[in-house]
Amino acid sequence: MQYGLLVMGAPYSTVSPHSALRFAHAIIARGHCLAGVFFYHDGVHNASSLMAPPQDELNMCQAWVELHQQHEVALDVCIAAALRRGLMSESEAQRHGKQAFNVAPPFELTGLGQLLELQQRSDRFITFA
Amino acid sequence: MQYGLLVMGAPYSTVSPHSALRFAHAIIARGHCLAGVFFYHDGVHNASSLMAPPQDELNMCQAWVELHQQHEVALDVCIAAALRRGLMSESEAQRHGKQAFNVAPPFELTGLGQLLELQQRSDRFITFA
Amino acid sequence: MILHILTKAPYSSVAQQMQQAIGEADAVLLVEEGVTAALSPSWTAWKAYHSRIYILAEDLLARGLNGIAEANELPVIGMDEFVTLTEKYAQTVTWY
Amino acid sequence: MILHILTKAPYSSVAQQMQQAIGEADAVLLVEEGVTAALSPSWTAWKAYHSRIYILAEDLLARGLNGIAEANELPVIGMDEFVTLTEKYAQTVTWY
Amino acid sequence: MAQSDTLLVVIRHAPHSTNLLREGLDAALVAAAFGQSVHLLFMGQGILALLEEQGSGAPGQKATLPTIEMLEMYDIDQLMVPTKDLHAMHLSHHQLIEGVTLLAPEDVPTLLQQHTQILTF
Amino acid sequence: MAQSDTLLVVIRHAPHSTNLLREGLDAALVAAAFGQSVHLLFMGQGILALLEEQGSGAPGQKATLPTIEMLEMYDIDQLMVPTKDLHAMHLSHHQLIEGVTLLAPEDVPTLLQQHTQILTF
Repeated sequence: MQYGLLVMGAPYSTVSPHSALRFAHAIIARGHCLAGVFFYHDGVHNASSLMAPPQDELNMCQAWVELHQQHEVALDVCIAAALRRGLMSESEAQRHGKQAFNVAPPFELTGLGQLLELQQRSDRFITFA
Repeated sequence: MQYGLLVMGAPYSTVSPHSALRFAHAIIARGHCLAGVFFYHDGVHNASSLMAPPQDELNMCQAWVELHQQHEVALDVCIAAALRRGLMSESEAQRHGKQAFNVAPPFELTGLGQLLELQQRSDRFITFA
Repeated sequence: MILHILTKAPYSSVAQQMQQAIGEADAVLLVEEGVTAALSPSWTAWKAYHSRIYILAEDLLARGLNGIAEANELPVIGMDEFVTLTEKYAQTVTWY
Repeated sequence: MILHILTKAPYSSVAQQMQQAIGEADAVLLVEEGVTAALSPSWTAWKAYHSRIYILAEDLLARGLNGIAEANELPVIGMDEFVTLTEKYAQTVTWY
Repeated sequence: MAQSDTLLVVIRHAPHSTNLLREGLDAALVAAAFGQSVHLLFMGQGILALLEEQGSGAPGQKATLPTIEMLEMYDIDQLMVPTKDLHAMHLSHHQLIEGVTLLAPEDVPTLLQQHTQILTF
Repeated sequence: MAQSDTLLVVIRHAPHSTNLLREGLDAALVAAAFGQSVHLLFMGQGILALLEEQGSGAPGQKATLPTIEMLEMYDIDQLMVPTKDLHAMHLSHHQLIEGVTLLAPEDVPTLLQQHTQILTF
């Protein structure tokens, strides 16, 4: 079956990204396909390339990148929620006249349409918040 | 009297930074001194120079900077809480091998000792979370 | 003497924790979600802390609850009086 | 048929909202803070949704509540069975 | 009533507390803009979004009511509230904006069953 | 008992839910490292931090118990729990780590009054 996940909690603030990541690995291990993870609300912080947790804590951004590399899971981030909260890609940084960016591929800033599209093409759609 | 504030909520996620900012202006208008604002927990997101809210919403980072410029209020950010959540200054970015940074003066990354010091030297200490 | 600042709804577990901690000389200020207590005139805290419990006007207005607070004759104060409360009460504890 | 996923404590307003929304063929999975329901064998949901309510083992263990869940003979399931539940129930609703 | 391509958005958070209300309404509006049929269920503190007399919040905070009033332009005309939640908040029907449908307790699970796509905020 | 320079840290959040518990304990440890006397009050779900049998969470999540056990090394030996909260959680004293002091309902306001410095997490 095809799964889609919605993540709405920030790492190091809530535990929901941890739950989502464990669940992602469990469905893939079962042989299902994880079509994509959409990050919305405070979940956009998962995409921050600047996070630097202590050595003995998981780097959640890196963990999502590895999930993408191993299983080709799309990592879409709501652009409106992200910009508000200080998350930007290189092209958005240029557009907003900022000197830096903290969202890089495989994370993609995208509209809410992608969330609805993911939900519609997934057989199972699960929210972690 | 001398006031100190502790802010533990992120802008655009909770309303507590808005409450803190209004209160800050109210105590200054009354003639009190606001010694400093300490940002801890999700409050560290207030310091993000990359936030780009829509035109009709307040840029909270900018609002704190203006408070500092007008009234010399120290803006201290807990470094451990910040690094975890993807907030770094230029020097921390160098130390962690990151290509970008999103915390700039007048915000200062500092230890929790500053929080306790602020609480001890303030006649009134109020938490917004 | 402590000023307790409640930011959550009156029937939340946070509000219950606060109510356990309120001393006889303490005061209570309802802000943010706490102002929804205006909808519950039967909330025990109204009676228990009578004459030392307040609602923040700005947060009431934002939520459209000012008319209800007025009808229920609740003690609404402005941001300026919030400052006055912090002058009077040396300690504050925020319940969030 | 819906799988309701509760992430908050059993006596929270969130849990009450969930309980209003549960249909006769639905199931309930307790995760994160929801697993603290293991401490409350008298929680009405245990009886109301008997044989279709589950607790996630990993989250119980993290909080040191696995012994209590075992003593109360509660239906503990692993991450793998969480996946099975989502296979069986086409819809999920997360209460957070 | 088959509603297989109708999205149900459940709003449970109040205006001016978290951003979840606004972000939930945004999801509803975008779905409608994409041509999807959208129903809204307001529970608990979420009902406060339907109060007729809301103002804006602190300086720079957007008011919610204009967004609620925009829903109709996007053909989102099913705004539902469980009667039980309304009473628990000590509110009555006439304090809400027009066009809100009240749900009896048994209608809430039924509503959820009727939708194959649900988002909770 | 004058405790004018003693910090009271109130912990109300459970392990593995938000980071508030960890960041509250960090504040307590730093205060103690700076030579300040620190008392801890655990309320509501915060009491779960004192359970004897906690594990670690999902991969990469730190366990809380080692931090709790570190408190004593920093001379933080006043760990207090309201009896009412303990019972509300259906827990008993012997399920908690050693050295926890139970507070009667009337002792909770008194405890707060005795401290001029309070932080709630």
